[in-house]
Amino acid sequence: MVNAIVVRFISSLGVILGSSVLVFCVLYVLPGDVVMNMIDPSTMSPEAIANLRHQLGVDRPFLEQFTTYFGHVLALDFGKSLVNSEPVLPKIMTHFPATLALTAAASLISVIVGLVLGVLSAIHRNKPIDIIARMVGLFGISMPTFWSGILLILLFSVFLGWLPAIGSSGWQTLVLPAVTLGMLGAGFIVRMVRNAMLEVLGEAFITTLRAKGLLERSVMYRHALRNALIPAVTMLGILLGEMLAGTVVIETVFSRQGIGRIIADAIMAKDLPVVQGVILFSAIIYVLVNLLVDISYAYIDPRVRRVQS
Amino acid sequence: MSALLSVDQLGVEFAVNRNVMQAVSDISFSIQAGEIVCLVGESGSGKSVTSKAIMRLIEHENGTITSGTIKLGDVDVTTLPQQELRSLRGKRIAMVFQEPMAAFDPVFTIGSQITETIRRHDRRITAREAEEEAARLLQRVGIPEPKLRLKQYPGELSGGMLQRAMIAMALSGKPELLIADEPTTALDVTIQAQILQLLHELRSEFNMSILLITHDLGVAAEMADRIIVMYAGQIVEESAAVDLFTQPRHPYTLGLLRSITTLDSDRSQPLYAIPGSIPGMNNLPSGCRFHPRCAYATELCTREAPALEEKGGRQSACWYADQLPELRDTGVSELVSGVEVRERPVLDEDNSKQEAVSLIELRHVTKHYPLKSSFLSRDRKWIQAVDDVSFTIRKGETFGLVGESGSGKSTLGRLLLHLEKPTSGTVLFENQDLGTLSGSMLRQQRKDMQMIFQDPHGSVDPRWKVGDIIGEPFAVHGGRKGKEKRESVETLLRLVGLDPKAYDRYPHEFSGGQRQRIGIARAIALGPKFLLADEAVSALDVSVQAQIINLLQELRKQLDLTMLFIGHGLHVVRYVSDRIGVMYLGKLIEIAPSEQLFRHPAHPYTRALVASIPVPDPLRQHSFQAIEGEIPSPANPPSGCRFRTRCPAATVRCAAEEPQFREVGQEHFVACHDPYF
Amino acid sequence: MREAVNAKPLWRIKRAGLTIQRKNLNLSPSRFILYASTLVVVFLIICAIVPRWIAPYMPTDMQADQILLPPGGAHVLGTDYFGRDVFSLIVYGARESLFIGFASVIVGGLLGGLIGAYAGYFGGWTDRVLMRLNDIVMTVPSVLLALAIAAALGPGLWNIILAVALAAVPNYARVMRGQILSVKNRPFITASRSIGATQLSLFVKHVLPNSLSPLLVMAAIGVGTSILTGSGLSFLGLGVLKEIPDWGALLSQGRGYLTVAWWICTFPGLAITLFVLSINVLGDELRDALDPKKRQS
Amino acid sequence: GTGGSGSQSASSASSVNAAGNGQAASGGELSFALATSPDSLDPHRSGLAVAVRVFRTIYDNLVVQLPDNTIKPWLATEWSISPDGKSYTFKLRKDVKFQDGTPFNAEAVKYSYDRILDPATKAANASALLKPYKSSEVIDEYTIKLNLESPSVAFLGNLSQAMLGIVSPTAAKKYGDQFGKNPVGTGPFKFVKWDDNSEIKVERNPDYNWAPALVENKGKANLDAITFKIIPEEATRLGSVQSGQVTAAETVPPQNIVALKNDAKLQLLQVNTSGLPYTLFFNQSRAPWNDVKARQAVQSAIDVDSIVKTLYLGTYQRAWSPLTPGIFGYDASLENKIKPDLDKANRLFDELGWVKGADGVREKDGKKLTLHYVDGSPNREKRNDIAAIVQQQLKKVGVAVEVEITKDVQSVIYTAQAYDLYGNSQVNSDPVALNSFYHTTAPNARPSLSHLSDPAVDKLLEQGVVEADEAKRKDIYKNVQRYIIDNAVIIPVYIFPYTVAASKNVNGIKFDSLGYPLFNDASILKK
Ligand SMILES: Nc1ncnc2c1ncn2[C@@H]1O[C@H](COP(=O)(O)OP(=O)(O)OP(=O)(O)O)[C@@H](O)[C@H]1O
Ligand SMILES: Nc1ncnc2c1ncn2[C@@H]1O[C@H](COP(=O)(O)OP(=O)(O)OP(=O)(O)O)[C@@H](O)[C@H]1O
Ligand SMILES: [Mg+2]
Ligand SMILES: [Mg+2]
Repeated sequence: MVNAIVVRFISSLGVILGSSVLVFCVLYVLPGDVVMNMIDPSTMSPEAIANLRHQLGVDRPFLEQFTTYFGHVLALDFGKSLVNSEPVLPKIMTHFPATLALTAAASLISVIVGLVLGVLSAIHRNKPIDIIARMVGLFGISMPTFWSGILLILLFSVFLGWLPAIGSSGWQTLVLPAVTLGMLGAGFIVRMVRNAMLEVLGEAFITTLRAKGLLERSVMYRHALRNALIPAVTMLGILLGEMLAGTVVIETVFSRQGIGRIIADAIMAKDLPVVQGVILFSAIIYVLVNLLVDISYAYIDPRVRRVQS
Repeated sequence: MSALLSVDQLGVEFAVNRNVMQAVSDISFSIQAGEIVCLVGESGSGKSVTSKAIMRLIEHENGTITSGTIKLGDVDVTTLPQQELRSLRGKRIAMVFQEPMAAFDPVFTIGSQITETIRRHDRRITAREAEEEAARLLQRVGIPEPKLRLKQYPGELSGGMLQRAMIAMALSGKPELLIADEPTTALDVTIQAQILQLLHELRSEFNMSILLITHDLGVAAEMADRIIVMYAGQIVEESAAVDLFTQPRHPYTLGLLRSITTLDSDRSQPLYAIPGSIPGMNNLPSGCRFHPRCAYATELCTREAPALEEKGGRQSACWYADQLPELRDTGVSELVSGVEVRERPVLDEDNSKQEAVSLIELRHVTKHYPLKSSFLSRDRKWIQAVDDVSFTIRKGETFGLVGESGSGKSTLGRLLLHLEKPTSGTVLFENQDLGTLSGSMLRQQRKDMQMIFQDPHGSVDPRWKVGDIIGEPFAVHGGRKGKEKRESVETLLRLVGLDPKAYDRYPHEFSGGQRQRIGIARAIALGPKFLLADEAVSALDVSVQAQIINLLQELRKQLDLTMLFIGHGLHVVRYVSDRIGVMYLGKLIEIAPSEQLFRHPAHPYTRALVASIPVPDPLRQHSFQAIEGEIPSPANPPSGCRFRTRCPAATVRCAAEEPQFREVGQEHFVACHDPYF
Repeated sequence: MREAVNAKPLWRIKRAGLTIQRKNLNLSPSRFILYASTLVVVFLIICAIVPRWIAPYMPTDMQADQILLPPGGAHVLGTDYFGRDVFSLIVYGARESLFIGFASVIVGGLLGGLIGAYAGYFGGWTDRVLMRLNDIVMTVPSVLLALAIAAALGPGLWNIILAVALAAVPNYARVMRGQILSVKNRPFITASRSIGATQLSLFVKHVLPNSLSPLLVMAAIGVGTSILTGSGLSFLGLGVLKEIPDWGALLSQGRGYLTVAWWICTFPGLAITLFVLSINVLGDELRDALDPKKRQS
Repeated sequence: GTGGSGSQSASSASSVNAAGNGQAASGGELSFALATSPDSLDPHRSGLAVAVRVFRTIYDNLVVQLPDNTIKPWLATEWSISPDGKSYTFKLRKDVKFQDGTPFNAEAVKYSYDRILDPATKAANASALLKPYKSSEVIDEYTIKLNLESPSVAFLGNLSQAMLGIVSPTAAKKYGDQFGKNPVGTGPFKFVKWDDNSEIKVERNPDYNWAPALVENKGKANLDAITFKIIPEEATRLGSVQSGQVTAAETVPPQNIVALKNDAKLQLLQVNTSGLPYTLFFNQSRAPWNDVKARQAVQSAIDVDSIVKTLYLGTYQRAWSPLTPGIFGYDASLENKIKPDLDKANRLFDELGWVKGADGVREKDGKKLTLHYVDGSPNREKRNDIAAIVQQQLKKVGVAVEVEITKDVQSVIYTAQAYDLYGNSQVNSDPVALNSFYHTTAPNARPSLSHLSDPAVDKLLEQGVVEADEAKRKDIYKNVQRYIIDNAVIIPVYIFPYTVAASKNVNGIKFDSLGYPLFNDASILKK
């Protein structure tokens, strides 16, 4: 088991390296350059600009830039921002906790809401509860987050004054953004859990459990749900990518710290070291979480454990 | 003596897409304490529904009990509040299901699932005590190392073991009534014998009543005190086992009994088959539900349904119950009038032996599958699915292949058709090495070798029309198109006994037996020389089985086919095959002419196999000659003779040395150091 | 015969062998939501094709003296800050929005589906390489990828579509591959192979049609998420400025007026939500109608 | 219509939020929501206006410019200019020290200005402002002489700009290129922390005693601390000041200004920025816009009044000249001179031979009359919306406007120069700012935004830089302004008012001549 995890991790490293290459290439072909984003070109002479560009090393040929870049990646050297020379790693480190908190809280909300609605909906299949639960889930999928976020701010901060609109310290500031982001995930999880539950409820062993005289509650939650969790957990692994991406918008709307905030700016400013750092980081997180998901399978589902060992 | 369970006028309905469907109606029967009652009948006849209704489990599947009462002792189960119902389930009535693998929750250990049941019904028991109790129960049902097994997950045990564990779990509440719904259907014959033996013992030990549901009359004959026959949601006959087998009082029972292929079935005669198929529950015929298939039906039968009436301690629902002939008196010809089967030719045995040329020859064919392994572990494990098998199939003969699940029969079949490449060894078809053929040549060659699959549902594309499915070979081999194709397909449909109108319909609109006919029509479309039938009738009901076998025999004669017939219903294989090969764990261990193999099995395994077959004759008191133990894993087979771990006659030599295949009689080969002979 | 035989195919996509049975559409009054969804989608499609028939004004009509009028009167859904009629904007915007939704799903679904199908069906090293690449792309969150692509290609309708589509490719590929893997070993595939069918015809005639339904459901969700991703790009300032804005752009432009003139962005928002909701309801229905299991029950 | 209907609070250059009904009290913490994040707090390095708002609390300059454009002492007590205008000698205050304890002296001034010249600093806008600075000489501890390459009348004014603030040499050396994250100046507040993308906190500098004439409170600030919160999303920024989570928030969108004025809890501060207004530049190197008639046709076809009224709901003033009203040399006579006149526009195009085709677009020699209008993203100050309206207005006279909204304005405008019309504005203190937009550029250098090349204009602009006589200088710039408008070189659109929504209990926030907020006098009333 431990071996399997190590192996998975090592093979993931390849994926992470691959994604850093991808990032480099994508950014390389991006038009515009970092220098133009640092200055007001109407006030600076072309020579000065060329000079600055040279200092930053963005005027060298592709291959040369790539090898330097890749060398740094291998050395785990995150480098400095081209725009303001700020070291990237500490920058990510300061932003990361807030993003982590946000995605974690949002995942939690997704999972709780998704599970509750999904289970209700499966148990009361085709009854009004089911239809309502599915609609709520779909609503989560179909509202642009920047819009639902602003609506939440207006309702809960401005009119009701219950929760802060902005900030990234304290649980109160986490509520609105996490709900906004969580609703998105919840929508997907509801669908997933509902289908999985329906499938499990059709399995023969459910009849066995009932035939043993078990309480309906324990049939549903102890047995059926645990079986249905597997696809839901998989979903969560995939959703995490979406959530990380969702932070770009959410963190802007709620003015939170977070890597979503830096990445959008950095991409547009072609601030390669920052973009690379963030993507590398989120790739690592993505890989780690999916690893975690795989490990948690083994806890939920012994069948998987056997294949791995 | 008052009955332990009495069911009276039970009717069950299901809500299906806002329609109601009456699944069973007017079900009345009772079970005495300590009695084994068998519920028999073909697929869809309502056996499971009846059994689930007894515990009111159908309520969870959109079903409702619409009429009648179910009484367990003095308790009226039909009106019991949920709370009390739950404490009755698993405590006074317990249940065992067909697929042991599917009946356990895969994500909990066996132990936790058993202790859960124990503690559900007796809150005072501590977790520890429950665990000890569970271990005791496992011990009782014959599972070695029970403590260890408790910690294992369902997926880690074999089917036979799981079924034992299931029985242990059912026993945990010390039930008065055990309902077993096809508890052995998914198991191999040798394991089936073990389980049936166990049930017998348990009955006498605990004085339990058992309601055993089966479609295998052999099983019923061996187990039952009393037998209830169901047809299309109703009971058609009920009587003591012996009476039922000797003097059936319903034409359906009579038909069922006659459809069974036994060791005594005359290979030169076509099998008896009840014509037609079971009606769907939503288009039942008027009057007696069996009348469209009944040779004795009269106008009365089409009008009015006969009630289940008691006569001389047995019940039957037939207007003419008394006039039915004795089973032993009936000539076949009288009964088969409804079926279109021609006589099967008597094989000219001398001829086939001397002159027959080989059509297919296997030389040291081996197939190893890699076992999924982690990246790091260097040594790859292999499943030895087929190991060094050589034999020949002669032109015109039917070669039977038997063996328990996982012994490599299907794999061998696939290798033979070159649907997979063997790991080593060669397959010759008409003396041509299939392994050397190019892709397109091989595809050409496929015209001559066709296959019929076990699963009539899975083997046809659900999105294709029947006509296109059967016509696919024409399309593939650039043959007939358009009208010509349609005509050919319609001819084929007629040939396999289907309505040509089926052309434009979809597979799901057909019953299992009909779908199998579709599969057969496709297989013979191009007039192949060789036909592989891999468990082609295993999934079908007895009455349909007989129809399909007759059809195959008929086609074989007409089209001059050579066949490889894989099956686990040994009587059926005996009936169709000229010679039979027996496989065990990837090895071919015995080949003999069909009669010879059954009369004088030379290998201990073959012998055990033959002995394990339940015989549908309650008079022939059976001593379960079950061989002990489980089939070892093909990834890690025993050294020497692979059967030695279960062989009653194993010696030291068997472990050390692999037995060679040798001839022990005319055409009779066996791989055993000291065969019975 | 055990199963009902009276179900007539409602329509057939003959090539793919996809058949939808009338009874599976499960038409009954309680399926109000289904009707409503169909109505919404049909209406919006009409809007997209012939907006002139429905919109009372030209969406480019900027009437400086009619800005920020609340709903009611001459302007059912009010006017925006340019003095344009919001209802007409939504009607005309349907074309772009639906186009973004459908086109990106078609592009992404086709590409992803093909990659997944190829990898799943042929296996071997191509499979490994493709799936590794897939993993790599998947580690980069889709919006970021879309962001980068949109930034790289510059704004423009097709670029947005491409950005959204490419970002979705790995998901489609993964689902498709999984489905192909499960279908390709079903007995009827072996059956056709044993007849001598070529790889290609097996793939096209059997494997593909039987693998499509999860992809269809995903596509239904995808239509919605594409529009949302598109609007997210508008929000981040990577959208396109067109004479007739799509819903995402309307929403994103109008969000600053939420407290002053709520109708400007609320109605386009509702249009998106309603559309996504409806298309998903239809998608689910389509899956049920295509599911052979459901067909048999 | 009559332009600049800004009859509200928008005063010319400086504005104070009137004290409420409470007493100014010492103490309290102000939170101020910024619309974007500063990239760096190194004044020499950052060129962003948002950064300047923070610089003003941390750094001081040698001189200060008052709303009437006069230059007054700040860190310098007095100064003299050499007759050739090429060297400036400053006497410095002796009681000043940096927030890190480093004494303020001539060395520090020299270090600061030389630092801007040093390429390693990667200075951007600061180096442009410092032009034509060459070197400096420390005369004694508190006297310094700055040498210029060439004379410049604007030089002194530029020294008042925050980007030429004086930095602590100790800190700048210590932190190197991380100085922007650890800023140290002599200002009224000292830097505490910067949570990236979240907030920047500064606290009162207790030793402060050298405030400029611009503010009343010459000593230390009233406020204990200021937290600049970074809230990019407009609705959120406004929501957080409405919900009381922050005390003040900058750049209130026009549509909310009206509503805010009726808000019992909030007050609105507004000040017009100075420099170049938001102006649409024709690219004169592209046909047909090299022809004055074509430009004039567009000038007459665009109804700027309608645009400004529709989009800014009367909260922004319309611009008439290449300069904003507050700045030195502004020519008020240009106001209300240009009126929308579609007939004239049509006539001019007809004269040029552009005739309307079937689709309503004018054509000539088989070529459609198109105008490539480039604007940046995001939709800052509703500039994209201006493009949308211009597109519709020009459609009426048969011009097909292609609008390109791009994140990467720099490449499109400065590298490819692929535009016919592009809008820009600049905050500045002196009309010399015109030079970089309208002066002919060197043959190998990048052309100006207008691509204007007229020796007469060049000459005027060159004179403007050196002309010491105020009256003459004014005339020079008036001529330039008239020339630019008469030749339709540009279309001025609006003057950007810097707006702040603040809680009613805040008072004393002031603005400098460029419209940047000053917090020396600010205080929060305790209720
Ligand atoms: N949950 C259900 N919903 C609807 N119909 C059902 C349900 N369960 C059973 N039926 C129908 O009731 C009839 C009897 O089914 P039942 O399972 O009792 O047959 P069976 O005799 O056990 O057959 P088999 O040998 O195949 O197990 C069948 O027509 C079946 O389709
Ligand atoms: N494609 C495959 N990959 C790996 N292992 C396989 C594969 N096919 C078969 N096996 C293994 O090979 C062994 C023989 O399988 P096979 O299906 O030939 O048995 P069988 O005799 O047909 O059994 P049954 O009666 O259950 O059909 C089994 O252990 C099976 O798990
Ligand atoms: Mg059953
Ligand atoms: Mg098999």
